[in-house]
Amino acid sequence: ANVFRFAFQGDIKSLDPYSLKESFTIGMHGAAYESLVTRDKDLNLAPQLAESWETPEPTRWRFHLRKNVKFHDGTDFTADDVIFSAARVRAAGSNFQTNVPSDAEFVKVDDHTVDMVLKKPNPIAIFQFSTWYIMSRSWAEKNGATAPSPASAASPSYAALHENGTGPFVITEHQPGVRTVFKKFPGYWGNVESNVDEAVFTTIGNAATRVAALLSGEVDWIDPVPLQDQPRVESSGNAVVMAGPELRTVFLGMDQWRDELKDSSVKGKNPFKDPRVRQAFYLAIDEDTIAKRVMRGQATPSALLIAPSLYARSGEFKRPAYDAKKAKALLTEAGYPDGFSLTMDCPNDRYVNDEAICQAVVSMLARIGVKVNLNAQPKAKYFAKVLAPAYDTSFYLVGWTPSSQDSHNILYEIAGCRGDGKSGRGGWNLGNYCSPKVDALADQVEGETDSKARDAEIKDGFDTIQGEWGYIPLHQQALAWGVSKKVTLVQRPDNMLMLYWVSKQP
Amino acid sequence: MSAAAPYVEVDGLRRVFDVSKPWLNRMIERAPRQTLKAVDGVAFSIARGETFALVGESGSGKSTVARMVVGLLPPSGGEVRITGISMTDPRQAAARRRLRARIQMIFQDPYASMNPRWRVGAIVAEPIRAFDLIQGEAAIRARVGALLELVGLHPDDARKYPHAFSGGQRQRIAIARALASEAEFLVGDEPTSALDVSVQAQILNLMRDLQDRLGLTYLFISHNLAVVRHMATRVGVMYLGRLVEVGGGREIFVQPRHPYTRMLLDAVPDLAHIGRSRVPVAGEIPNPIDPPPGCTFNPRCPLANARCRSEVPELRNGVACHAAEEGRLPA
Amino acid sequence: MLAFLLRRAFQSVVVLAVVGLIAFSMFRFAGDPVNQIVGPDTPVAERAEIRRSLGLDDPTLVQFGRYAGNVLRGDFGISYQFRQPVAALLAERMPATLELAFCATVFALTVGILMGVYCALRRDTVLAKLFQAVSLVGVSLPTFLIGILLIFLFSVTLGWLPSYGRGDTVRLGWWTTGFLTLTGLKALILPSITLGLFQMTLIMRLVRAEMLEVLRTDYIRFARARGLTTHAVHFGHALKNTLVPVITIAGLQLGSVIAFSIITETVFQWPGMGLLFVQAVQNVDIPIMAAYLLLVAAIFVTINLAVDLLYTVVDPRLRLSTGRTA
Amino acid sequence: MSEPILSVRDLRVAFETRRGSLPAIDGVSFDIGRGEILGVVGESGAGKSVTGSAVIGLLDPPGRIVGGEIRLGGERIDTLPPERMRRVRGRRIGMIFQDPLTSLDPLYRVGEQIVETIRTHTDLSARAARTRAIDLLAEVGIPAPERRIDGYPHEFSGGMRQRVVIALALAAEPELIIADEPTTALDVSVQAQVITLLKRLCREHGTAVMLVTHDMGVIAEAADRVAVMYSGRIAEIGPVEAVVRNPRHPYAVGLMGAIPTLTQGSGRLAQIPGAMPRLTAIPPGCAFHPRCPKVFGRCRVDRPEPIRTDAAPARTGSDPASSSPSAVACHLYDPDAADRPAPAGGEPPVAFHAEPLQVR
Amino acid sequence: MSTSVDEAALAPPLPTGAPLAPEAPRSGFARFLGSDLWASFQRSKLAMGALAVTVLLFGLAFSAPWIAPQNPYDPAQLELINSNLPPLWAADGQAPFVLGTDDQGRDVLSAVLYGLRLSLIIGLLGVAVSGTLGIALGLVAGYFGGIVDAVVMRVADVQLTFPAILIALVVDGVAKAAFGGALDTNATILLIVVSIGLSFWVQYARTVRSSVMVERGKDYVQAARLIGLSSPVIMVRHVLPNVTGPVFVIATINLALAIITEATLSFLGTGLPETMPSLGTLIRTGNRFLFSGEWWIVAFPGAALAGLVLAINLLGDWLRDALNPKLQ
Ligand SMILES: Nc1ncnc2c1ncn2[C@@H]1O[C@H](COP(=O)(O)OP(=O)(O)OP(=O)(O)O)[C@@H](O)[C@H]1O
Ligand SMILES: Nc1ncnc2c1ncn2[C@@H]1O[C@H](COP(=O)(O)OP(=O)(O)OP(=O)(O)O)[C@@H](O)[C@H]1O
Ligand SMILES: [Mg+2]
Ligand SMILES: [Mg+2]
Repeated sequence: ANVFRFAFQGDIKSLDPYSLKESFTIGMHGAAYESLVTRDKDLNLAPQLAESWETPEPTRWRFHLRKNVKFHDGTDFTADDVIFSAARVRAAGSNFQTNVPSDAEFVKVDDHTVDMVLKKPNPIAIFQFSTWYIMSRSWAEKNGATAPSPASAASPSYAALHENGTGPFVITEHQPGVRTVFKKFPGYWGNVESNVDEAVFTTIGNAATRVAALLSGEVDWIDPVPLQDQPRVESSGNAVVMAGPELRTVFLGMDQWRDELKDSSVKGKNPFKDPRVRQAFYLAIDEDTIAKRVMRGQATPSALLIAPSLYARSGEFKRPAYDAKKAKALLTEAGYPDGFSLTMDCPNDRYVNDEAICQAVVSMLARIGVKVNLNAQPKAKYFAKVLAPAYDTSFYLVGWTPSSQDSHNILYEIAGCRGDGKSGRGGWNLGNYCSPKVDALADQVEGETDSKARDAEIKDGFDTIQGEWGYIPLHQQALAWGVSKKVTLVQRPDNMLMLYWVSKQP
Repeated sequence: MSAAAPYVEVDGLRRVFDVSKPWLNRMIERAPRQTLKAVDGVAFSIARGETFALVGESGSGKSTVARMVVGLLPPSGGEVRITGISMTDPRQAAARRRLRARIQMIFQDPYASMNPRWRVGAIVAEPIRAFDLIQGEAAIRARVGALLELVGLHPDDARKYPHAFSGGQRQRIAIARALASEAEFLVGDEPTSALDVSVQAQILNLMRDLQDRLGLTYLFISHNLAVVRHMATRVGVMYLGRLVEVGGGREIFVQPRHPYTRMLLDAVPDLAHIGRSRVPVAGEIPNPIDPPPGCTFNPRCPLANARCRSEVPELRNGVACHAAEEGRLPA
Repeated sequence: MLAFLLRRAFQSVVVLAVVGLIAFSMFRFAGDPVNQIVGPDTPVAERAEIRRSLGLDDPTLVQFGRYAGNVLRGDFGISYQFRQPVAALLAERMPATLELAFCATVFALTVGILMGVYCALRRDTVLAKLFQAVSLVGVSLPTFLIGILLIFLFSVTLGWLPSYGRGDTVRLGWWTTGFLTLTGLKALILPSITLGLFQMTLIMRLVRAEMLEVLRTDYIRFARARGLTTHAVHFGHALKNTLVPVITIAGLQLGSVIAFSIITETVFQWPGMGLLFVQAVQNVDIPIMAAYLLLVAAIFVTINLAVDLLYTVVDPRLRLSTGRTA
Repeated sequence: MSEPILSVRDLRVAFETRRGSLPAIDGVSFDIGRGEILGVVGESGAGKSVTGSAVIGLLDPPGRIVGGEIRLGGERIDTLPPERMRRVRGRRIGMIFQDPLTSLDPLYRVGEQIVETIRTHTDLSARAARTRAIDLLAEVGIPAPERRIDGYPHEFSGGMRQRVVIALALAAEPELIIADEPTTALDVSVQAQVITLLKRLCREHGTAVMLVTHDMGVIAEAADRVAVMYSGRIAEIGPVEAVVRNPRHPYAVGLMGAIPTLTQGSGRLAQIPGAMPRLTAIPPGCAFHPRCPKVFGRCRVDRPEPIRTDAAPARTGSDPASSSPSAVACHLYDPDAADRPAPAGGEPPVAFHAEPLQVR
Repeated sequence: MSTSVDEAALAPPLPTGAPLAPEAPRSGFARFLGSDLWASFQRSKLAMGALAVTVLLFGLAFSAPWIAPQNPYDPAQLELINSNLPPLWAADGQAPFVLGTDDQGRDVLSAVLYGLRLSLIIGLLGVAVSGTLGIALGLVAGYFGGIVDAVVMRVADVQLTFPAILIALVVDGVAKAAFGGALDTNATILLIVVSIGLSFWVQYARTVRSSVMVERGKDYVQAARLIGLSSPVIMVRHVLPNVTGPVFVIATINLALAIITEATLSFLGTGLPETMPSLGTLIRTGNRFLFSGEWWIVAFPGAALAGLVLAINLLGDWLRDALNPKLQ
């Protein structure tokens, strides 16, 4: 059998396709599960379980479902499954609630036709459908998996350990944290590009071990290849580094919400509420050097919170030049001639060289007198600290890929005012940067169907953020897959490995 | 002190050790609680200036008696009185504290009886400081020097550590320490059995000289009958925790009455009898946990009869033996 | 013997109970477990409901009692990270760790004893000195560095041995074994050496020291005086006596091999309990941590008991439990 | 006297230590005849055990023989290769150590240890060896040997253990037994039993014995001849009667006087002042001279050689010890020594005074 | 009756064998120089070498702030431009970075010196904590015996169940979860020290306890009891000094172990932050550059750690042999 072995630094945490929104896991689910609408090798929307769709009215989307599709348990795929999945994906406990518009109502027209009825027009309503996988209603009901695994469950969810999709691969073995085995599904409806009979996934957390496994030919694919090891992989002769721009933008956020900064030498006020301080921070960070040294040239410095490929007019934005002197002056002007101290939160196993970036930031800020106490932690602890409900951070680093591949997501999730927490906006606006203007623009953009006007509104929004120094964008990191020369596959900028595009010389 | 009031009186002294297995074992194996009568009803007295010796085979309870006499081990029964002061009576605690300084012990292994990390000067001075006998460092040092000279060492030796001395010298230091606290009663538990004969002679002579000069009273323990013969004014013979014969030094050695005493004396090789084979007595000392009934010596005794196997003989006229009482002793 | 076993069993239960209590009280100190269970966007009311349903509002002792009861029934709770019963997770990972620990121990014991005996018998040879020096280097470098250097040498540069994982395993009931396949056996080599190196050094030094002591004893002199062959003296008498104290230490070490395996497992991505534990620590997955600690304690206690029994097999003096041994 | 079983000539043993080479044995010569028991006495550290170990070839490193020769039944054994020497041990020379508890391997049954020894030296089958082991145990007076043979050493009492050790030493019927303080750890009553046993067995088997001990009493009872050692040399050697009743060497005189006896009353003991020198500081000349009451000029310079005292004067050049059972190493008895204080007569030339501690 | 020596005119001392050279009073150090320990030390070239290395490394570590070219803990001194420079002697080496720089432009030499200092401080403090705890508990257990002893020893058994890293991991994990980001570097150091202290005390306690039980039965303790000294006084004045030898040996070996443990914790991600690296942190960081050819980032800290631990171990070994009377 032609076996493809691959290793990732993290794990496929759960097989339930609605439980965790994480690129690699979603990609892996994509081998076994399928969605109505998928994205092709260039990230364009493409039909999958829906052979075609149309919008008879602006608020009605009609999907014509593919016939003769079978789930892995042998049952047929029908409109009931779509309606069931639409309900399940928006149920409590799902991590993908926003993938399907919350106001959408799904109506069965016949066994192979489904309508989605919206309350108001939405041009991007199906943009996130590619990661909404369709599950079998009968299977879920039979196995008590009709709801996404609830957090407080005292017994494990069946769906977390078992899979029943329509995709080209069947997951025959899944040991959480250890290995997962995919086998070709003989009853698949379509033709599969992949010539792989079996794919074995292993988690290898330790970077050195992971690289060693690739170099010694024990695995055919690894992700990520640490930046410093890329030359070595390239020169090894049996593997190459597939590098490419990633959609994720890495940026720094500042707490503009609390009245007194946590864990800081400044008492009684919050320096970040002063735009001059934010500007000083922005100007003090020499992103070019970070990209060159820390990222070894494998990063694109960015002036925006979105990747250039996702926004047509991104070329119009420029990063203000590094200027430590001016930064220092701004600080003095703001009343901090001797700087101040604060704590920075940073993950150390989430993004490429994340901790090293933070360290570089710390030493650059030290030069304008700002003493940063760096608190670098594994992602699990980091996110538990900085995300809702505590938002326990003063200064932090995160990376963001708009799941809709669209700028609205940035204006809404990253730059939207959190308010009292009920606005729904700003879920990832950890420092609560807040500009009513941006909120208004985001609403406008959501309903705007004219793409030119839409782009202008977006530009207005981004200009506002930059003008108020709301965030400090750093760069788009590069993807770095280590791939055996025996293997051909497709690397999409969303960093998902799709098994059905993998081929290996036997 | 009149001759009627002995210096040391030991009365019905008993000591029982619990040697049972742990509780759980006893429960499971249904084994009873086991006790070992190390000392069983021992009584004797020592007059001032006298040397009383205890002899007996290993395990007969000599050391246990000694440790009870000096108060290192509480007796299970009976009493020890020294100059009339009880070593156990709580009402006489204050008097006993004063008495402490006058009772000292010399141990078998002189090296083990000294803290190897202490200098000889500190070792000898320790009782002086503990009992607060002399004030002032200089005075203490002078006294230590004098004590070392007394036992035949040089005052400068006070600066050395015990390991720098030979066995005999160490035992001298131990004696100097015992004397440091104005002791008048010394208990020696085999004080020379770790030493060579020639060194033993030095120490035995020293002990006797000190006794003559300072009027010391000794309780002297040894398993070497010849040494006991040399040192003792009176001798007690112990067997399995009991005193089987007590008497004046000469008496015991010239006219032993108890068969055990006779056996012991017969077993001693003597320079006087070159080439003579001894008549070894059969058997070894029985297990003290499970002693034979009646007279504990009966399994090894050539004179044992039915009474000996059932009835424990009392110590009368200095001997605890049915045969002696019944006049069955051969000449 | 029965009494001995009973007493030890009782002590073991006490030890386990204490470990359990410690493990349990970590729930208290590690903060609110609910935060570890739910996502960031869970409303306060739902959190309270979860807390109530998990019984976290009860007094500590009640919680401990319930926990102990659950543990006795084999229920160790649900992992926060994996949302799966901890018992199942550990059971799945246990064969990997035990096989690794077994191989590492066998390696440490055989090589350690051989080298120790050699160093004691030929204490002044160059080779003996070399063994001692090299063994010290083994304890002077952190295990993880040794592991990575081994990978670098044997996997990447020479390409002889795998760098991660267990290779192919065969399932025998619930147990998975790597002993039955070639890849499985090869995969065991590097991790076993890495894990066993430290213990090997200890055992070697212990054997050497003990053997030197034993060689000085009277019964060895007497054995020589009886004209026994050198071989009989060294291996029949000296080594056997040396092993008595070595067994205890080796037993203690065996327990720590299992605990130490967390580092080796991390380096070699060995899918065992140690790896699970490290992830649990990083993710504050307390049910896993607690269960792992309990399990290690149980294994340790069992090994200790086995060592004590072995002891009595080797040393006849210990078979008599009466007070009258001379 | 016929050809001796053991013949030691001018034996020298040194310990190489960091403080230099220490001469533990310095020119020791003696013979033991067939069936003879030679007692070796002397203070602790005199070199008794080292002599025994040297004879059986078991000196602990860093000790080694640096001179002299040892012959067993005429054959030189100190130069034998290790493997051949091993076959001499146990087979031709047996050994008994002081402490019977520590002499036996605690992990093996008594029978296993005896059978092991027998089978190492003979071709007996395991069954035959076991039968022989039971016989041996019976011979040394262990009751119910067929049952006790399967016991472990710790199940035996001290006296019993020493009997087992003796049985082991006799297992291969050696010509010579070296007994290093075989009774020191035992009670007097048991001691008497063991010594009597040893004597009987040796007489019956014609085995020669080198009996090392502290205890003059034991020597007096058991030995035919006695060697008094001091600081690595033999001070005096001769028949027991002569040495005990009429010692000549001042050290032997002191030693005999220091021994308390049952018959003697409670007078003072004679005492030799001071202590034996350490190996690191052996005085020049006669090692005993700093303690000797009869010391004279030559003692401080010249080391005294053994002088025959029983038969014809030894100055004829013949080896003093080979044919003569008696010798003393003291200048007092050297007819050539002009300045010696008193002639050697029938009376002991020296006497130690049991002087009381003087009170000034 | 009293023996007054003043009035008792004494005979001249009996001859006592070899004449006693009157010893001049000497200081403790002079005594050490004259002792067997020192003599055995002088004979052992290995021990001397080990001591030289140890002293050198201690010296370097504790003078780091004065001799290091850079303060690697001060972020303002790090220039990203200088990152990943090889050692001076390599082709691209650059002054003043003698041993090269790491990925943050940190001077490796300075980092090693400061890291050494931090590792040593943790090791020494860890040993101090575990030693104090262990000796105290061992004394109490050995002295009081009975139920106290049983309790202490059962606790020790439980403790033995968990090797150092497990305890450290758990303590660290729980503390971090409890205090979150509030832990600064000093608190982290304290945490590691406490973890090490908690996991290493058993050995001391067991050793001290068994020594105390042996010493307690010795005649010199009986002699002291006879004088009427109270048991605590006897324990402290008589027994304690006699158990220091083995304790010292354990302490040496444990110092080495503690340093390794800290390094291992670093590897598992619970050690010191990368901004304030110990040797362990440096090795963990440098590990990442092992395959990429930037060997100097791991090699020099690794060599420093191995050298230090090896030297201390050798010293401990020698000490163990030298203090073992049976081996002399
Ligand atoms: N602490 C103890 N616990 C249990 N049994 C003891 C204890 N101390 C002494 N014994 C027992 O008491 C008996 C008498 O012991 P003791 O030490 O008094 O004998 P001894 O006559 O001094 O013997 P030795 O000549 O060997 O010194 C022995 O059987 C001994 O085993
Ligand atoms: N292994 C050794 N290293 C150094 N010196 C030694 C060694 N063994 C013995 N000696 C020395 O050799 C001398 C003779 O020792 P030996 O054991 O023969 O004395 P001994 O007469 O048997 O004394 P004891 O009566 O105490 O057994 C002693 O001074 C002793 O210190
Ligand atoms: Mg006694
Ligand atoms: Mg000897």
